Amino acid sequence: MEIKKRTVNEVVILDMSGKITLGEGTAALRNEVRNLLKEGCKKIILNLGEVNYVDSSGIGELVSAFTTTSNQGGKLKLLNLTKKLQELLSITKLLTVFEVHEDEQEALKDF
Amino acid sequence: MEIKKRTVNEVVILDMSGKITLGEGTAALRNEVRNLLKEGCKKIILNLGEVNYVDSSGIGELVSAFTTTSNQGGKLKLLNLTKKLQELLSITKLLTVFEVHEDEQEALKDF
Amino acid sequence: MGATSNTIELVLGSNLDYLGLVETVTDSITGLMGFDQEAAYWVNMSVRESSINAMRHGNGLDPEKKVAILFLVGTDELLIRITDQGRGFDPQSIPDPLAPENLLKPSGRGIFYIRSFMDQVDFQQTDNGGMQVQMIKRLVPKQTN
Amino acid sequence: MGATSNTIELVLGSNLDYLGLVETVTDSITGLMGFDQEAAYWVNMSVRESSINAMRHGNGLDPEKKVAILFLVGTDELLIRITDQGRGFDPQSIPDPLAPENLLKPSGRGIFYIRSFMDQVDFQQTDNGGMQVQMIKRLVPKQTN
Ligand SMILES: Nc1ncnc2c1ncn2[C@@H]1O[C@H](COP(=O)(O)OP(=O)(O)O)[C@@H](O)[C@H]1O
Ligand SMILES: Nc1ncnc2c1ncn2[C@@H]1O[C@H](COP(=O)(O)OP(=O)(O)O)[C@@H](O)[C@H]1O
Repeated sequence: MEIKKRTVNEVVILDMSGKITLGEGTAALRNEVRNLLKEGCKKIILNLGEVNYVDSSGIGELVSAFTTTSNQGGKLKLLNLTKKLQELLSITKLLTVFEVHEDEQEALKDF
Repeated sequence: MEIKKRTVNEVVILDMSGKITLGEGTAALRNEVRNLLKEGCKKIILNLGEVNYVDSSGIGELVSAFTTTSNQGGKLKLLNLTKKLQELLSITKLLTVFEVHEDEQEALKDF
Repeated sequence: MGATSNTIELVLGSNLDYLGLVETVTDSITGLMGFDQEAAYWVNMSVRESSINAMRHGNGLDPEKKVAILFLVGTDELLIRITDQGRGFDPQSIPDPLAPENLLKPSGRGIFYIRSFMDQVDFQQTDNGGMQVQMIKRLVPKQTN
Repeated sequence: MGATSNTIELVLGSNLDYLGLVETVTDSITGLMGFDQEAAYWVNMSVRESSINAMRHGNGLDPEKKVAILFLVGTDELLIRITDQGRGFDPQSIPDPLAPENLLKPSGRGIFYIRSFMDQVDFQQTDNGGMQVQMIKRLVPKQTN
């Protein structure tokens, strides 16, 4: 997995690509979010448009990222879900837990 | 396998790429050489620089192309052997049977 | 495919480094059988999830303990049987990932996904106590609605 | 790789359409074991040649007759055993492709290539009369000169 970091109006956008799966992918996401929170960045958008494979551990990692950020008073939103990721989140009733956007400008509002 | 045909000074050069293996690759080569001989083109160069896989059937097909052309009073030369193809021909003592070139201009001489 | 079933079996030590091989083999088989891209994706994911469970929960990632992954390639369905050398578990007893108290847990969704994406899933304990998960994906998907 | 051997077995009907799968599996295994690109190429070719022989000469391309391809993945060598359901043959009796009268024949080089590129090759007839070819490629090539 590859993660590129951008900052727009105090919001950190992580442009992720590749796989979020047990091992490398999940660890990279965890470290990235942990570091952001440590630095005090609590407004996070995960851009998942280029993530082509997520397994159950990856879904779990997205949930962890969300809850950890929320617990520290921050907000983590998801941007550009692929059809398959949407299905994975939908059938485990997580689509309503996350704030999900298809448009970056929309996602940037209301943090 | 892909075969592109060029003609330089009455010599037909077949620029081959891909695999010469049992089935598709060997059949394509056989048809191409058969058609050339039927049309009266008896000066043939097989440019094998982009051929990345040859199995024993492919080697056999190269031998057949060579003998068929020779039997009809023509000449078939090989151009740009990969290291692996060179090894395959070498250990089966075929490297001396074929006229082999690394330079197209040299190959075009003396037909 | 031939008239009779082809079988492909991998017997691997419990090492997550083998997952790449498992996925490559799975993709080759589904590709050869003519599954569409989406079905192939879910089969891949189900085999991956179940192999991870067998290696991790079943065999405790002990590299000496084996996981057998058997593919039975039929003309209109793919049957996959994944067997470990662990102590098994009762599939009825695992927490429901959709229950409100589990919704935000970081794990516990693997088997749920497998059940969702495969046409048939059965759990059985082997004579040695290990788990055997059998799953079937049909080539022509059944009409569910 | 784990301390103990991993095995991967394909049991396929005699249909040349399966060669792609056979090659994909072979490449995954040699890649995982850390063979260099050249060794992996020759292993691929040897498995391909031997599988074709088993399907064609052994089983007469009868899709009902099976070819078993077993990979035994050791820490420092790969053992491959290819078994068919044909009538076998005497490996001593096949024509020498290097003999002058055979040099320009269009076939008869497969087994010669396998012997050239693998570190050890053995032929044996099974109890059912079929052929079993066993070949070994070592990870650290032996010094031959
Ligand atoms: N092969 C197995 N052997 C023993 N226990 C298993 C096996 N597979 C699954 N389990 C049990 O079922 C639980 C749920 O598995 P799963 O739905 O895949 O989620 P997760 O692996 O994230 O916990 C596991 O936590 C484990 O307790
Ligand atoms: N599995 C097999 N069963 C029966 N005969 C075989 C088998 N493999 C090889 N042979 C015999 O050995 C001969 C030489 O095989 P090979 O060197 O691969 O060249 P080719 O396949 O081009 O003839 C074959 O022509 C065939 O007669």
